[in-house]
Amino acid sequence: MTAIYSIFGRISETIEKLAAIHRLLPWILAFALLLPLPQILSALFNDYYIYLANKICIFILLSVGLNIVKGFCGQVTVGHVGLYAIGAVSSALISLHFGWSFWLAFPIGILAAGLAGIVVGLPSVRLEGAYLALATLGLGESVRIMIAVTPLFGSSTGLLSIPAPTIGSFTFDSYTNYYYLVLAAAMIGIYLSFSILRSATGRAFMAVREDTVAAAVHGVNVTKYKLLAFVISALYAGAAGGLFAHMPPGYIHHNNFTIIEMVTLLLMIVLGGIGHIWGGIIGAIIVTIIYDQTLEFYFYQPLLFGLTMVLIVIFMPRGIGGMIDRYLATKKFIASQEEKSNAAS
Amino acid sequence: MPLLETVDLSKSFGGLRAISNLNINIEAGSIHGLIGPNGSGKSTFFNLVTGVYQPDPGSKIIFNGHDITKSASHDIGALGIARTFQLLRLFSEMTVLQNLMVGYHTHVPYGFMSTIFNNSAVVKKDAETKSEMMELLELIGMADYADMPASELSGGQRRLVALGRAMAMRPKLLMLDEPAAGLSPVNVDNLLSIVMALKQRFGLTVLIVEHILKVVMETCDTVTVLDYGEKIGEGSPDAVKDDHAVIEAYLGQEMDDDEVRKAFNS
Amino acid sequence: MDFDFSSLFAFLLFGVTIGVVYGIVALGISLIYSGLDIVHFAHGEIYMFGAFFGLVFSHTMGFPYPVALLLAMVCAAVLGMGIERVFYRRLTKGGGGYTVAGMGMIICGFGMSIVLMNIAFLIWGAAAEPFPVDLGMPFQLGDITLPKSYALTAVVAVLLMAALHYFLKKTKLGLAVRAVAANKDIAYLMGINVPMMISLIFGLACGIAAAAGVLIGPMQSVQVEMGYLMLLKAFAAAVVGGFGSLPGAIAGGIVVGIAENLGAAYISPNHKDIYAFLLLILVLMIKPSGLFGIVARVKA
Amino acid sequence: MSIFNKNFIAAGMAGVFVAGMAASAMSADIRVGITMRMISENGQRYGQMVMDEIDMINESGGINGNMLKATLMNDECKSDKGVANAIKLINQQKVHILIGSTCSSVSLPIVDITEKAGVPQIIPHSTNDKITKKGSAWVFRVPVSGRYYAGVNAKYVGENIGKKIAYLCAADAASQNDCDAMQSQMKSQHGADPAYVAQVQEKEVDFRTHMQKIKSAGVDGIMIAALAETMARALTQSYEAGIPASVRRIGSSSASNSPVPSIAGDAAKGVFFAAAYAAADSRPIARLFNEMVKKRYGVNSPDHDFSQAYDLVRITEIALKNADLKLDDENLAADRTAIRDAIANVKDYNGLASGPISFCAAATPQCRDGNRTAVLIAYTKGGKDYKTEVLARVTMPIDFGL
Repeated sequence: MTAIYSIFGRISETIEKLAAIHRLLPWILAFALLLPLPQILSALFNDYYIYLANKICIFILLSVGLNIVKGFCGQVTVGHVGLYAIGAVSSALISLHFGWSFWLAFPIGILAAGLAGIVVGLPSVRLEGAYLALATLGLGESVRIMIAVTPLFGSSTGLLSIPAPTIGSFTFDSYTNYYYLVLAAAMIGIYLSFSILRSATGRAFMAVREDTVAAAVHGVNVTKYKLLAFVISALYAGAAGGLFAHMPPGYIHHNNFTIIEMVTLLLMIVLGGIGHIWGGIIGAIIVTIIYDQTLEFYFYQPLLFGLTMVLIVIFMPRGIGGMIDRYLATKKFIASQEEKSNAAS
Repeated sequence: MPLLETVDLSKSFGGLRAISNLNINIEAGSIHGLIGPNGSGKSTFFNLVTGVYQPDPGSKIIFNGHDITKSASHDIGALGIARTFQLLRLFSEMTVLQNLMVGYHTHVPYGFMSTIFNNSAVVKKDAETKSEMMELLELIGMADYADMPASELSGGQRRLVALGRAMAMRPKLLMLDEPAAGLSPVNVDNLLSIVMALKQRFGLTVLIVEHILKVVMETCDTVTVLDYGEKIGEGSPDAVKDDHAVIEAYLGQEMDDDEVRKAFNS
Repeated sequence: MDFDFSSLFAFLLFGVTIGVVYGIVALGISLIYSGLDIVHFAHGEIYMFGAFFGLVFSHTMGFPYPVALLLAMVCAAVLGMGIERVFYRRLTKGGGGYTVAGMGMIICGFGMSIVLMNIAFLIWGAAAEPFPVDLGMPFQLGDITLPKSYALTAVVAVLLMAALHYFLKKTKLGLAVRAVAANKDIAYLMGINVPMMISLIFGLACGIAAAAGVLIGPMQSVQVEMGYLMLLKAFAAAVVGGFGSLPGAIAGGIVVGIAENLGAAYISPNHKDIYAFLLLILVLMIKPSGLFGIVARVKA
Repeated sequence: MSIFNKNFIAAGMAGVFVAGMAASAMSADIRVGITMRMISENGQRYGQMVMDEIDMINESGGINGNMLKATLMNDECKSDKGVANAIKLINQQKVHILIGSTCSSVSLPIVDITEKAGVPQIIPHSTNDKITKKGSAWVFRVPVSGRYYAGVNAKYVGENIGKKIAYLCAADAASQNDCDAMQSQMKSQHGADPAYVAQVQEKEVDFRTHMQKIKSAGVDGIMIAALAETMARALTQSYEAGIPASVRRIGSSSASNSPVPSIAGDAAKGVFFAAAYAAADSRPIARLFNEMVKKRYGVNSPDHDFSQAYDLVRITEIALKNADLKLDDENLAADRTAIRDAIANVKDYNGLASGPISFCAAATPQCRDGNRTAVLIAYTKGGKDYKTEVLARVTMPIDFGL
């Protein structure tokens, strides 16, 4: 266990050192390191794991976005899959009906989700806690039902043959090729989440989470930041949706956006560490991998997931991210104390 | 011209009138005390001025020439009114430094968009803010605890952080809601000296609500006495001390002069 | 479609009869909320368990329907108390008393709902089970046929509400429950066994949910997945009636039932389930204290 | 156009059951991947049947001496899970042939995956037209396509019941497809517009508003297109609403699933529908099959999803026998192609399906919707021990409904 902790400690130290040289350096390095992942996976295992890597990148976008609104801004939303669905369906529809390229459809899908994010966020201005959860649950489920009953949105058959993105003659139609796209998107998403959350905006989010009155008195426009958090998370969800829709085989169906998906997302951020900057990322990776490894126990798998969620909330409310943080903080504290005693002696 | 002026300030909760027709002028550069028994409307007054509550129609609050009667809390904060809370309301999951940086929020020199498009400038400016906040922490003697979560501090330290967070707003008017409550006498003196130092350094106007009368008597230039939401006395501490109405409202009638003197000086 | 009053009356009647069931489930949700400040997201699964208990008692064991109803209520109550005792209590205590800001409790409720659903799946399988109960010939109201099971549901709903009202307002135990709901610390100081009262509240609410499950069994058959949609409708009912208000829950259920039936009849049948959500969201946005304004305290 | 030529086929299947040839000198595994919806009890049984039949092939010596190695996965009728399963089976298990899926909405995206990967896919249950219309050269459908069902149903309804039909359609892919096709067939065959149409949720529980409206519309028949449990509820509620038995209830193809009569009870009586297999079939092979299903899975009258799962294994067996397989890593792609071509060469397979199943090489619906014979069935008794009767058996023209 300590070994794992110290690895994380090492990693975070290295990242800090690299960032000191240039703030983009760790990102570029990480991107370069992750770029040949499909080839490595293909050589070590098989092509299925490339598909899984694609899935992880999309889930990272989703859970990082959810963590912003839920973990950092403290708004209890359970309608996130609705925004994901809106992003997916609008991007898919635009490229199917108007024949526009992915590069136009995808941003429009993100924008559509962002607009929907305002709608989902509006209740947050008046409501808190459980009421907000109910309102967002209703909105998310309404989106799914709208998709399920409207033939234009795919209805029962779903939207078929959504074209894969292309650049010139290069087509993102295999999972290896698509990986480059989703990896870039996920890296940009993570990078942006870091810059947002480590800036005044992120601090304002946390202040709103901790105490709305105190935040307002200290000059934080609570309404604005709540809505901003919802919109940012919606943009993330929209991006994830668009990428999911255009991922081969280019098919979306309303049962990809049910409450089960929402629970999986919740599990990701709860396990990774709710309100932890790495929480969504750690959660998305671990949950996707565990999910895949337990596929054979299909009758017990949801039970396992639900139980994990309950137990984590009860016994490990800060998730894995929080545990690592605590370890690092303790270590730092011990080091500083030792330093002090050394200086004294 | 007073820095803060309230005209016929009233607030009712249901049928209960918590504040009625209150006219208070707080002169720039002064330390103004607000005293009164429990439930006399002191905290309500704070909440009205900082926009946490909306005053009843007909009220008017003017700060530094701006009518802030209907302004939102965050706008009032941006105009230069900072306050602390009786129950502190620190951002307990955030570190001490982060608490202060939230206080600095209205002065943050970049917008949301630049966090996305010009991150390097943001990082630079955040570093500047950080060192500024560290200076402030030095002033209040909390620099060692900068990276500690606020929830892990002792009561006295938490009060200092709350003060620091309010000061980070670079206010013109600092409103302290029972800053000394629950502190030991040594800590009270420490806190008061810090407040005085801050006042000198930043040219503050200070409004103090306090139960420990000694604090008010020793530091304030002017004292306003509230009872049942109405002003029953105002003047210099010495004048107020001798005002019979005040003593009655505040301490009941059965006290003789010696006991009164004791109460005000302890 | 031509407008005729007979049809309108039928739609209203359908709305009321299904709405009462929403109302019964909402009753339990409201009870838990007003008593414990918990929004119980696994309540739909308790309702589903209740329905299965009823099925087991009435069909497998051969008890008469009313006895099966009571037994199912008791079993679900025990189940609910167990869940509260083992899981939720740690959380509510960890969160500083029984007022929980929401996040942990809501996530825990979601997890619990998945757990319960899959336990039921492992026990009873996914297939819908018929739950035929012979109550005799249906009522004939002019052009409209109303099976007796619907009438029975309405009667039981009123009885449950009345019994709950009597219990809370007229008995000593009920007074203790109300004291706990109002302020746990003070209730504790007054010598009330707070943990026990909390178990009682939870048990009552779960028993009521089970009653709804057993009642709806004959109309819609019993299925592992039946809880989720019912939960959403019951939430809508509870919110419309004023969250935390007991008479409001039943009234809210009826409003939701009527709204979705009229919506399906006159606006668009495709979007039937959305009407309940729309109502939920509208009420939350415009008047969070509920349509009837019965509730005094809105806890946000 | 006489499509009601009532060709009762009583061909035996002895040839099919002949055990494989003696084991060849070198034997390897033929890998079979299966993804099916296994969340319902019957869903699990269908999966189990495929596995059991494959085991029996292995017990009797395998295929040309090669053993079948099957991997069964659950897709829960969710397209993203089905896609993940298919990719996992194709890349990780390196299957030679993929069987799946139950739900049309899952089979649809898998068609693209198998086409790109070059893996033969054989579909056990999905009826949605679009699956074969996609033009993949790798997909084969064992069940009857939705387009044929609609034609048979519409013909019978228009001639024997009436033209004023109300439709209740659930929002799952198969039911929606059945419902839409039926409406367009009623229009084209009889010029009849629907008397009432409503789309309901996949798992709707309260149909009384619709039933009241249908009742006041005074229709000749009600088409209820939904998955089994939803349909059963709708049937029960149609009687509760007081719609008389003289108004015939028409089911979509999932009406053949046993939950319909067992949940709906008496309300199932008189419901008729088109399916691929009738348990009331009098052919010896059907009698044997019914016996076997009852013994193995405790199901009284197997629905057509059982027979389709069975036929699918038999067709796969025939194709694998005829294919020239190398079964080593280098020749995986060649083996897959060989299996595909062997399936395309299956002609006039006479199994449990009511008519012969034939495939051909072209990547068109004509070639890939191999089963064109629908049988019209009505329930004569509901409840757990339900009974059915065969009204008619129809083989549709190959181009029908395109």
